[in-house]
This record gives sequence, structure tokens and C-alpha cells, in this order.
Amino acid sequence: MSIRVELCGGLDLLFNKQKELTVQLTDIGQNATVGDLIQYMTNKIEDESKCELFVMDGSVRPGIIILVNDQDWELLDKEDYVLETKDNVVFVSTLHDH
Amino acid sequence: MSIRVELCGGLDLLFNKQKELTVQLTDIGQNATVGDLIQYMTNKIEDESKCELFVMDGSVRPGIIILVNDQDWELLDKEDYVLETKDNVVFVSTLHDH
Amino acid sequence: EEQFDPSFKLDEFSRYGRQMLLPEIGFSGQKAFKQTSVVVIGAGGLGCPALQYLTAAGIGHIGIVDGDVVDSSNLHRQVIHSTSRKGLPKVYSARQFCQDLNPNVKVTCFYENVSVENIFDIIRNFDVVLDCTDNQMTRYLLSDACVLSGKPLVSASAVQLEGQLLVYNFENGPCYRCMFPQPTPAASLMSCSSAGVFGPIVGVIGVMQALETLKLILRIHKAGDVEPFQPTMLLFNGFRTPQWKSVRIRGRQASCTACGPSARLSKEFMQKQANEYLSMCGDNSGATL
Amino acid sequence: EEQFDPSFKLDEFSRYGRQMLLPEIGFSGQKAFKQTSVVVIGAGGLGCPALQYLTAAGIGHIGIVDGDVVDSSNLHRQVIHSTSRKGLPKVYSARQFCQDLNPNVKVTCFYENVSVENIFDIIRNFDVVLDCTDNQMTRYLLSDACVLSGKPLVSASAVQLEGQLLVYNFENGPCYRCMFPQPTPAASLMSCSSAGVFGPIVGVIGVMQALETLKLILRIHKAGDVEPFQPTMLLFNGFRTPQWKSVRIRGRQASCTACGPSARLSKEFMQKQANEYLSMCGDNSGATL
Ligand SMILES: [Zn+2]
Ligand SMILES: [Zn+2]
Repeated sequence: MSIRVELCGGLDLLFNKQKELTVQLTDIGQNATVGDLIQYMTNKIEDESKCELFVMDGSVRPGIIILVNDQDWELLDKEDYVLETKDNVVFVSTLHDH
Repeated sequence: MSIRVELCGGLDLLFNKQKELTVQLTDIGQNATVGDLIQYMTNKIEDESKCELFVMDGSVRPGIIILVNDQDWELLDKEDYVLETKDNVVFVSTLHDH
Repeated sequence: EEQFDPSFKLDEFSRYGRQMLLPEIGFSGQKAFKQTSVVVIGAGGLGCPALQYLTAAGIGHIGIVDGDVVDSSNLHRQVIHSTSRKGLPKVYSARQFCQDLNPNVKVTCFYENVSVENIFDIIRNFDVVLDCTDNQMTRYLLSDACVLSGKPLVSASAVQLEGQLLVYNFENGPCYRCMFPQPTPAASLMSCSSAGVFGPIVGVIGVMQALETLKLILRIHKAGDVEPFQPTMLLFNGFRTPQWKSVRIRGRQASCTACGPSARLSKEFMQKQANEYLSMCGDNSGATL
Repeated sequence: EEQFDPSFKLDEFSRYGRQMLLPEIGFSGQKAFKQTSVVVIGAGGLGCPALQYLTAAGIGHIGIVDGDVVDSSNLHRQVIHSTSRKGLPKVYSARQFCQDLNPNVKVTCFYENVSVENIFDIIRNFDVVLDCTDNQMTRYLLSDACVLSGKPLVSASAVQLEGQLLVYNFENGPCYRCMFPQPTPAASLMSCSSAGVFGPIVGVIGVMQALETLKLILRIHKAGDVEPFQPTMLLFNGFRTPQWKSVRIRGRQASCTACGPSARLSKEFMQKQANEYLSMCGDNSGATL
């Protein structure tokens, strides 16, 4: 009962350079949604001053998109999508040089 | 109860340019193996004179390798691997210019 | 249509023969390449390989836009410039390379950075636009200008060991503002500034950008027997396994301020209310585009 | 180790600075590139982009092997040659390009096709070998010579819209004969002869070949903190979605006639019993390698 989370576009830097992690659904909560996962991931960021590089106004900050099973979350229910076991969730930041 | 078969490296030319097909496991036979699938695919080749571009001595001809779920069949049981529903089987011919 | 065409010279038949053999291209595809004009914004790490393969393939008219000069610190990834051309504007260095690779291609140089003032005039004469730049403001500017001018935008980026590739504003696909309605806050951009970049990473994405441009041209000219366009984002990390991820993305968004039915962006707004427009592009510095 | 190294010139610090910023490379990685020699067999559609990015990255010594001359019909994919260098041996055309891109790199040309007679002498002075050729006999020859000489072989191929990439004879990975113990029968090879090829397809595979070579060099010099090597085959079809497939492949095979424990291949056998050896490489024509 776990999902796989990947971090792309430099977001691994917020999570001790982990590019991939396995998250137990039960650790996120019952009927966990992508919105709950965003909250769960935010709590994992050790340096609190860096949270604003990940979240803003209750969702991921502008410039981050989420992919669930190789699909843009906009095609699903965004924050309301209910996670299922073996789901693959990718957080991607758009790449900019400056 | 079906598998997906892909044809790469020019092998689609032997199958009316189909690069991808869905095959019902029941059409191959009970407890169908990769060996059975090779036979099944050979029967699909319309121009019999072209069969030798696909099979030789009871297996795929030299230069073709088979991938099952993104793994070299050599890591599995080769011809004896028993197919399961949703398996993805790729026939790849090595690419040569001449 | 596949008959002898007097506008094709002998050199072109010999030069493109091996790609015209492909049923997906053929003579009609080759003519489409020749009849199409493409403008490449940025002659850096992405623009170099993109220009190389667009030129080699026989695009009829190529525009190159860049305000920088060739510098030694770029040559680890900007592989059509050269040590002997240090100090030369990149657009002229790139033209020199392209014209010696394929003299059949007409090359037009724009030795300037893009801005709200010049972008509409630059892209007006081209059919397809390539975003080979590296900053957020320019990405919004190019996307908005392409939406307002009705041009497809083949957009790529690469930082460190990663790359991303998307085609914007084509058929039912999204524009950059559909994907990223709000600019990334400046603080987050800073976190990856001066992050470094590896040549072959940018290189491979730049070649893919040329490939997607050429596929898009074949599609434009050959509607009917091609697969329907599916908006897709290609993600690459050269040091991971698997390296590539292909992801289905949203289509055009009704809520989009640039391409949606009640979009409020216009060329006039962009040029006359430049400060307000710049803030829509993530500019907090007061810098001009 | 990360301290000032007097063997690095100022130009090298400036030139490679942005890639040395990457933690995966750093100054130790850059020194590894400089201390490594790489030989590229074939200066055609794969060799051109591979040479470009190996040169730009700062490989210390690059060998180029090719017996052909630059021809107009190649320029749609052989993108470091040029119209003004038509008729020049490809090795000299490529060297001219590489030395102007990065004069810090030493380039050695071999204006000849590889054969059982010359291959061992050619690869002896290089650490890594790239197979950028296009026929089966040469693939067996290069793989066998690399096995007998203990060199890793980064091997790529591209036809029509497809490409393949594998690293042979490295750590626990297979050699070409482990993957393909029997040569493809001549009749099957004929079926894709003169099949055509599209420039950006070969291009993207050639850049990936440079990338895998550079990763392999980083691994060679920096064991410990890198992921273990997993033998992998990369498959590409530029016109399908998804375009890329990364596949886990077999390791070294005990049954292999080239690299297995009871292998019967030797340099002497290859050179003295050339006809028998050629038939092991799929040559049915009596042609010499
Ligand atoms: Zn939009
Ligand atoms: Zn072997």
C-alpha cells in the first residue's frame, strides 16, 4: 500500500537530494489525496525557510506541476485526486537558468 | 486477458507495418509461453517467404531479441517464460545499414 | 505531386536523398521543409544543435535571434561556435556555420535580444518559433507573442543534468500560460541560478527540439494520414535510469489569460503597459525584457 | 585533489567552469575527462555529434577513424562536415572542426577503414572505443577487439526513424557476441538496406553516445559514490509516443565465444584465420573487413 514519489527539476534539493522515495499511503492518511500528499511532502522539508520553494497558498508554488502515472494532474482532479497503491507521482519544477 | 506486442527495428514491415498489436492470450493457447507467441506471430506473416526474416531453427532468427516488460528475455526463461495478462512483449531487430 | 520539381536543384536531390527515402518524409516532406521558415530564438546551448539539424534537413529559411557574442565559457555546450570566432556575435558565428553546412538554406540574423518591442516584427515572417532561451520572462514573452501571432512554439530548457521539451500553441495544445498561469516567484528561481549545465544534456534536448519541429512541419503540410496531435511533455535526466519520461499534458485552457476565450492579452497591452505586462511575466526587478 | 592544478590553463577553467559546477563532475571529473583518451570509429552521422560533444567536454585525446571522404549526400546528417570540405577525408574535416571548437584537445586521425589487421593497433592507445559504424561485420570486429584488449565499447546504431544504444564490455555487462551470438543472416540484412535515415534521429543517438561515454569515464575514475553499473539497452523511435525505452539486458554470458571463460577467440585466430573469423561475423560475401 505505497506510492512512488519522484522529484524533478531541482526539487530533490529540498528533500536531501532524494530524487525518488516510497511513501506508505497509511502515513499520509485515509483516502489520501494529492492535496494531502503535498502537505505530507511539505512536512518533510527540514529547513522550514525553504517551504516557500515548494508550497504557496495551499498548493504547490507556481512553476511546479504534478504528474500522476505519466499524466498531467490537470487531466485528473488536481489536489482532489485520490491516491491508489502503486501510483507514481512526479513533482516537476519548470527549468530556468535565472 | 491480453498482452501487448511491439515490433521494433523494422520488424513491423513483416506485419503490415503494424508497430503495436494487442493479442488475446486465449488466441495463443493455454499457459502460452513466449515460444508459443513466436509461433503465433510467425503464422501472422502473410508472405510465407518472409518467415525466415523472423524465425530460424524454432526460435527467432539471429539478430532479434525479445524484451518482456522492459527486460531482456535472457534474464527470464526465454522461450519458456509463461505469459501473463498485460505483459508487454517487444520484438527488436538489431539495426544495420547493410 | 511526387514528380520532378524544377525548383529543386541537383545538389538538393543528392543532399536530401537518404531522408527522402523515408515514407514519412518523401519528396513532399522535403518540399515542406523547403517551403517552411523557422526562427530560432537563442543561439546558445539549445540553439546550436537545433540550428545544425534544421539546416542540415533543408528548412527553406532560418532566422537566428541572439544579442550575445561568442565566449570561451560557452564552448563546452555551444558547439557550432568556435574558438576562432570568440567575440563575434553568436548570430553571425551561427550563420557562418549553417551556410557552410547547407548553402541552400537562407539565413537571416537578428543581432538583438527579444523584447516586447521587437518580438512581433521578428516572428512575423516565420512559420514556426523555437524557444532556445533560458529565462522565464522570455518564455512568457515568446509564448504570448506566438499566441497573438498564431504560430506554434517549440520550447526547450536544460539545467544541470535535466531537460524538458514541449510544443506550445499548436492545434488543441496548451500555451505556456496554460501550463504555468502564474510566474515562478523570484526566490525560487534564485535557487537554481548558476547551477551549471552539462553540454550533452543541452545537446540532446536541442536535437530533439529540431526533430519535433521537423515532425510538426510534416504534420502541418500533410494533414490526414498522421496520428492526431497529443500534447506531450518530454522530461530527461541524463544520469538516471530510465532517462526519459513522456507525459500527457493538458490541452488549451479556457481560463488562460493568453489563449483562452476571454483572454485579456493583446499586442497593444504588452507594448503600452509594459510594466504591468512584465509583472505578469515574473519580473520583479524592474528590468526591461 | 580539488585544489589548483598547474596542468590546467586559464582557458580550461573558463571553458569548463559551468560544467565543473555540477557536483557529478567537479574538478576531479574534469581532470578525468582530460586524462582519458577516446577513439571514435566512424566520422559519419553518429560520429559527428559524438565528436562534437566529446571535444567540447574536454576529453584529453580523441582518435578519429574513417576511410571515407565528405560527400554532399551525407550532409543531411553528418553535421560537422561542410559543403566547402567536400572531397576531403572525413577524418581531416572532423579534426578541423574539433580543433577549432576546442584547441585543448589532441586529435589523432586514422584515414582508413578498420580491419582485423589494424584494429588492435588503433585502439591500443585509447581508453574507450565508440562504435559509430553501420555494419554488422565491423560491430563484431570492434566488440571482439575490445574484449581482447580490455576496453569498454559504447555502441550505437540508427536506421530510418529508430536508434539503439548499448555499452559493451564494461564491468559485468555483455559484449556484442553475448547479445548476438549468431550473426544476422545476410538475407535479413538486405531487407533494410538503403532504408534511409533522418538526420536528427542519428543526431540524438550520437549525442547520447557522447553522454554515455562521459558518464562511463566519470564512473571509471570515481568509483564509490556512483550507482552500480546496470547493463541497459536504450531504444528510440522518434516518431512514436513514447519515443524512448530503457531496457535491462543480460550480463556477460558464460557461453560467449568472445568473452566467456572458455572463449576461443584470439587476436592470432582473427588475423591468421581471417576467412573463418569473417564467417563468424556474418560475412557471406567473401569481402574483407
Ligand atoms: Zn494558454
Ligand atoms: Zn561476450
